Amino acid sequence: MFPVSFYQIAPVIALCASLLAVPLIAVSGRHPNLREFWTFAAAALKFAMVLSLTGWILAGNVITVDLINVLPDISIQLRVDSFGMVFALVSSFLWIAAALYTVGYMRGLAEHAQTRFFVCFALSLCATIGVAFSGNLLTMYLFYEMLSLSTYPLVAHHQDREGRGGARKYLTFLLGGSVGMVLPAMIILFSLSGNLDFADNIYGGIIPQGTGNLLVTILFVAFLFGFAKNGIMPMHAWLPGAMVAPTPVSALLHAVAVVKVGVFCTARVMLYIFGIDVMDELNLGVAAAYIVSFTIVTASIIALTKDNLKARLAYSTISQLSYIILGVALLTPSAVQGGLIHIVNHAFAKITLFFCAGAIYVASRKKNISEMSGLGRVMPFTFGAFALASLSMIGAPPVGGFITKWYLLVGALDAGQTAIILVLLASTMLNVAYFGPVTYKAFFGKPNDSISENPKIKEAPLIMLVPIVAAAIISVLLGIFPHIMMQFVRMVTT
Amino acid sequence: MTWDANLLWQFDMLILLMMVICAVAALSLKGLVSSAVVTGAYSFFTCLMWTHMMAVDVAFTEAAVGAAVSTVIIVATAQYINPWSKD
Amino acid sequence: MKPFARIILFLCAVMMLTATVDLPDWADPGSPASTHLSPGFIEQGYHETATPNVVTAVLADYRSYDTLFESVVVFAASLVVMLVLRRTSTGTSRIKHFRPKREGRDTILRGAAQSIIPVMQIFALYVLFHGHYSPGGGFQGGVIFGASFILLSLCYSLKFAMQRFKEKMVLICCACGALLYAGIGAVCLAMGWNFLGYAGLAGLLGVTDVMARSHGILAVEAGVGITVMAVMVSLYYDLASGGDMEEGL
Amino acid sequence: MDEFFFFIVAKYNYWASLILLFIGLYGMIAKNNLMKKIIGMVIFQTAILIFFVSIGVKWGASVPIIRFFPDKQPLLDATAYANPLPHVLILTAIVVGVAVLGVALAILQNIQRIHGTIEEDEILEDMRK
Amino acid sequence: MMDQTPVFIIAIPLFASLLLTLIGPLGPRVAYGLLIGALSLSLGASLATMVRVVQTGQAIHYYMGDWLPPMGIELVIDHLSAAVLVMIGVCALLSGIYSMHTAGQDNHDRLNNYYALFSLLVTGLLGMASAGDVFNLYVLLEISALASYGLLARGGGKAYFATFKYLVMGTIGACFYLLGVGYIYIMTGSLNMADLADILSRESLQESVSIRIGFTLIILGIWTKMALFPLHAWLPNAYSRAGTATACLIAPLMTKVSVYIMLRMMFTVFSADYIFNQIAWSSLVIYMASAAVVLGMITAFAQRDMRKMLTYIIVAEIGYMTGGAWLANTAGYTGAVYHILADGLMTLSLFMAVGAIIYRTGDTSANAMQGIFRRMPITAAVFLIGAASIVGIPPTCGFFSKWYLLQGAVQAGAWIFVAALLIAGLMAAIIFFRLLEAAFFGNLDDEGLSVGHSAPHSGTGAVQMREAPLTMLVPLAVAGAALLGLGIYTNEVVTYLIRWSVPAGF
Repeated sequence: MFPVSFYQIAPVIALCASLLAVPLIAVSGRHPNLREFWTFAAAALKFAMVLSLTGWILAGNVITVDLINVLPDISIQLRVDSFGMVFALVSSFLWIAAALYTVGYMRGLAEHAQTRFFVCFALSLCATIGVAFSGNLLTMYLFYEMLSLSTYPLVAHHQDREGRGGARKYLTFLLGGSVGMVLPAMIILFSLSGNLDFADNIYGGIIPQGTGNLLVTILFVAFLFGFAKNGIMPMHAWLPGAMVAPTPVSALLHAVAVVKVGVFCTARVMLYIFGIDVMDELNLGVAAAYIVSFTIVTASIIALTKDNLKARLAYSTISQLSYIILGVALLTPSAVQGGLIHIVNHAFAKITLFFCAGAIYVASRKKNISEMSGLGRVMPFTFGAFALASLSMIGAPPVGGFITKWYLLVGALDAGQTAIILVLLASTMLNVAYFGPVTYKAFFGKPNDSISENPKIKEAPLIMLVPIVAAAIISVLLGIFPHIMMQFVRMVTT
Repeated sequence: MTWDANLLWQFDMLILLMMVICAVAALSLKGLVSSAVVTGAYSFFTCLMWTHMMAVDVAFTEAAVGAAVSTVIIVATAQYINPWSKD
Repeated sequence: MKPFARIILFLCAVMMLTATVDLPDWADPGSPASTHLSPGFIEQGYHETATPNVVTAVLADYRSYDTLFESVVVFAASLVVMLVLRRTSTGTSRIKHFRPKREGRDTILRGAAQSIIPVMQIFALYVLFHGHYSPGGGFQGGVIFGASFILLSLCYSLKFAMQRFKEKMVLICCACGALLYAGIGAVCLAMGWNFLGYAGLAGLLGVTDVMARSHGILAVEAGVGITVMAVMVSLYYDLASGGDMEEGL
Repeated sequence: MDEFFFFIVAKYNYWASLILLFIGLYGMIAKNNLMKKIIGMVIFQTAILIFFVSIGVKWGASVPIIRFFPDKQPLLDATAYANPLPHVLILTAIVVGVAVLGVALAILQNIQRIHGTIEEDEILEDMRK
Repeated sequence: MMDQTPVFIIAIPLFASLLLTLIGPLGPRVAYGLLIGALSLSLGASLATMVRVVQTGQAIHYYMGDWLPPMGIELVIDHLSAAVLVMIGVCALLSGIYSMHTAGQDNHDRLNNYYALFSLLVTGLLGMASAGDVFNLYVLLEISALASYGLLARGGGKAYFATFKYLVMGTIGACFYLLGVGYIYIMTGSLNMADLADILSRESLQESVSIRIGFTLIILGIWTKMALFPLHAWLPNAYSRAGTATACLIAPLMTKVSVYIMLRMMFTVFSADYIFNQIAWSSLVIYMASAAVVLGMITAFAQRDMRKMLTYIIVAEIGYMTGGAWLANTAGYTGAVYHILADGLMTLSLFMAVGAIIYRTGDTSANAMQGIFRRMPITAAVFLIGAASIVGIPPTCGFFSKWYLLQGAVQAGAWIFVAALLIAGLMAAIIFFRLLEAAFFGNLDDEGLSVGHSAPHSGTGAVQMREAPLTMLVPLAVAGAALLGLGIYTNEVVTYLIRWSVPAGF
């Protein structure tokens, strides 16, 4: 419905909306309201731009925009396709919700250095959209590195010993993975295939026929473990360490932006660089599936043992992320669709859970699950949303998570991988085991002495409740009307 | 005067021998002022060497610059620093 | 580290000594060096620059860019030594401790100096200005002139020599000699020829190109002479007195 | 025997310059006293100059100054004169050598003033204090 | 007038250095003005020359004294030397502007002589970059060496012994180079580079032992001047004890121009196939380069003094460039040349940033960086860009040079070099983020900030902003911007400048 030239500019505006907001936020440090206005304006503009692209992308065409041709044969290139749209829509929408929630959280706890916080927040969102819309591996690597650097100050926000220790571990893993494994793999790939642009469909990759199997496997392993943000087992240690950050950071970044970027990059490389045929022929898919299912199971078991609510949510994130890679690794169309739709479902569900954790902390200063028994009666809305989101995580029918589990199971059946089906069922049981008690104890458990006699504990402030409830409702709507997002995902696999 | 081998190569070898002796002496003498003076002698033999090789301009410069001035400044420095060297 | 260095040196020495076999025989007229460039200098040198002394011709005309930078090296040396050493005197300097006492044995030296130094300076000027026809030229003349001042300061005292050739003057001479040299190059540039192309002076001096080159060489040699003279004196002033210009060698 | 004799005569100049070169290099590297290093440097540079000038020597050649016949015609035969080019290079190299020597001696005097010694091991000890 | 620009590049700083000694009594401001004027004019001339070289597409030959090449000396400015000339001009001008405060402090009385040596060093470097004659290169090598001895010795105290060791090693290097030129001259009879190239390519000289010894001596001499790994002992002490302004001029330029000379000698005088077929050293050199990279970074990691750390990083960067040049393929060569430009700017911006921090805090150890982002935001930002560039984070130029080097190494199958480059990138990340963490957060944890935030307190603490003086800040900002600019314009630099100068043999 817009002229063609608009579609060339829209992705660039989407990318640079938060980049332009950065100087404005930095300048208006003195007066917080103006600063918050800039954040919201940028968030709204970004989401509007991404939304305006949906019509055009659904019509089936792909937009490529050349920003800077940096090297003689590669350039910083934006490419909007349905695969990228799914992720861009989710993260730009959730940025608005998170911005609202963060203002409440920051004002509630009167945090220090808020200007720096919002500047880095905007930068990391610009990087996320950059990764979603990247046209070739070099652009994706550039925005991947930008995201690592811009989220570093967020993780180390409290500037105390654990904050800086967590941030140091965060950076070591991410930079180590990207400079250590992704950079050489990218360069070897470039010297093999001459260009780094993603293929048009997910079947034929860009790796030339003649390359040796050993080299392709090495490249595959390097990319799989190089993108350390996807939290696959040996490279996951930074995620629990980064929980030391303020809750809005862990909410948006470690539920949506940072980890999803890792998974998105891995999926992008698996589908558009290697392609399903190559992975099938060298049964790389099966190998990846087993690695990832090991992550799913062990992460869920560790989550069981964690008493701290945020630590438990962190380990659940690690295992949920591996669902997405599992879906892609199974190579059958429905499994891939299941994996991709899980990006959306998990984003909305997990952000609700982290919002609730933040709200509980602001309202009652409680961090451990054992102290929260009976809190549900005092904070009904928070824990209601928590219950809905837990259902989505578990994969119960009315909520979004069920769609993922459904497509994954169908995909696993098509692929004939019985072992994977067992893993899926086992992990569902484990999900129930670590999410169930939290909600049950909150509503039906007897309130221990500190909650009953402390009248001051009441519902979280309204500005935090609105995003929590909205996110929970959307995750339910995703379960009831899945075709909204499924149409994008189906376009990927045709 | 032209350069022909039958007469002069013994003279040439003699100068080179003297140069090697002066060089070894300059490096092994303990007293720095004396080794400075021997370096001056070494430069004079180099100047002889140039004249013998028909490089007259070079000999002139070596005599003036190499032998005279550098010997003066080396001796000046040798007198400024500790006179005895350990090795 | 020391024995390790000795072994390597010995090995390199043996290796290079045996390799001299491949070098062309000594002093044979057919060697590459004697048949490629040098014949060109000798045959055309005289016709193009009218200077019999081919070395001065090559030094100041064919490769005058080299000699320009060589006089700049000498200028740089005096600048560095002055920057590194020059300081105001701090009372008891260490010189007195090591330097032999001078008890009044200067009368013979002074008598000889009075007669030698003027002759020496005239000879220096002769060497400088006869660089075309006889061995000698800018460097040699300059050094001998400088040596006369050093002789003066050796026989008399550093203070005595400094009254005649003040330190400020020395620095100005250093700079002016090199400036004269580079200035001539710039003049040739201004006259439309390339940098240091003395044929450009023909228009100025009203002589043929060849004679202009010859006069160009002479002017350049004068520039070099001034610089080298001033540098040798400045080196002596700084090094002999340890930088505080109190008491020379 | 005669042939071996000419072989020696033809090459001994190169051997002499190489021997001097390695004496100088040894002096610079292995000697502990800084003044001896400087003297080694002088010897090292002079050895290289010998190597250069021996390129310019020719049988039956005289000083590279053009000689004139009685009727003022210049004798322009290249084999009569030694090669002028190596001499030019050496003129430059000698003066550069003196310049570096001057700087080295100036720095040496300062080291003496500050550390009180010019033995390398004593200086390192003094620096560590 | 237009075709005289090559000589202006060198003549203007030369005249400036001669005049600077004469204008002593006019005061330091006039000296500073003359220096900056001369350097900017010379930069203008080299830019004009570069534009002309790029437009005409072939090298400019300028005959000194109107003598044709084999007889006289010529200046040869092709694409490679034009790029290096502009890099030298930019770095010299920026460090010239930067030097007002620190140089003024170091030598209050003889500032004009200091500036004379400053512009003499720049003249030597510019002359070397455009030299077309092998012996002329030696004389210019000596001039820049002599000027750098003088400038480094101005550091005082311990700097004298460090400069003495540098002088001894430098003289050994220069004399090896001279002896190498002697061996080549005795076998070929010519000194002009182009003339040498076609004589050496004759069949008879390909296998001759003396040419091989000549090449070995020249390369050994250049490696000593370049401080390649086994011969690098003199560099760290000499550069870290110099004055701030001196370090900012010498550190980015001296070693890079020596690398340029190595490339010039390897690919213009001795052809590429002579080096990679007759002299089959390339695998040995790549091991040396990898060792230089890894050990340079490890020793840099162990340093407490910031400037000592930066000097060891220079030693590692030299390993990058040498390895790239000896990979014997186009990508490696492009990486090496691009890294000369990138590393010049990186070292310049890092030394200037550290110099500004030392100028303000007076303490050279790593804890001078406490809370620098709040007190000196622009300096810290440039330090961050420099650090990102050395680690190799995309938008900066360090990433693209590492991109080409890695690509060349992969194509040449030099896996040791690939591993060394990656380890160096990670080590650099650790080194710099240890500093940046202190710079970013400072030692705020002693202000009792626990996670709980019981006591509310408003925005930034009471640390007042005390940025470096303006004459330091402007060059710093320009250097930081140049790092990003060079990164973004890699395509133009490679296609217009480097792609033309790739030697025939690859």
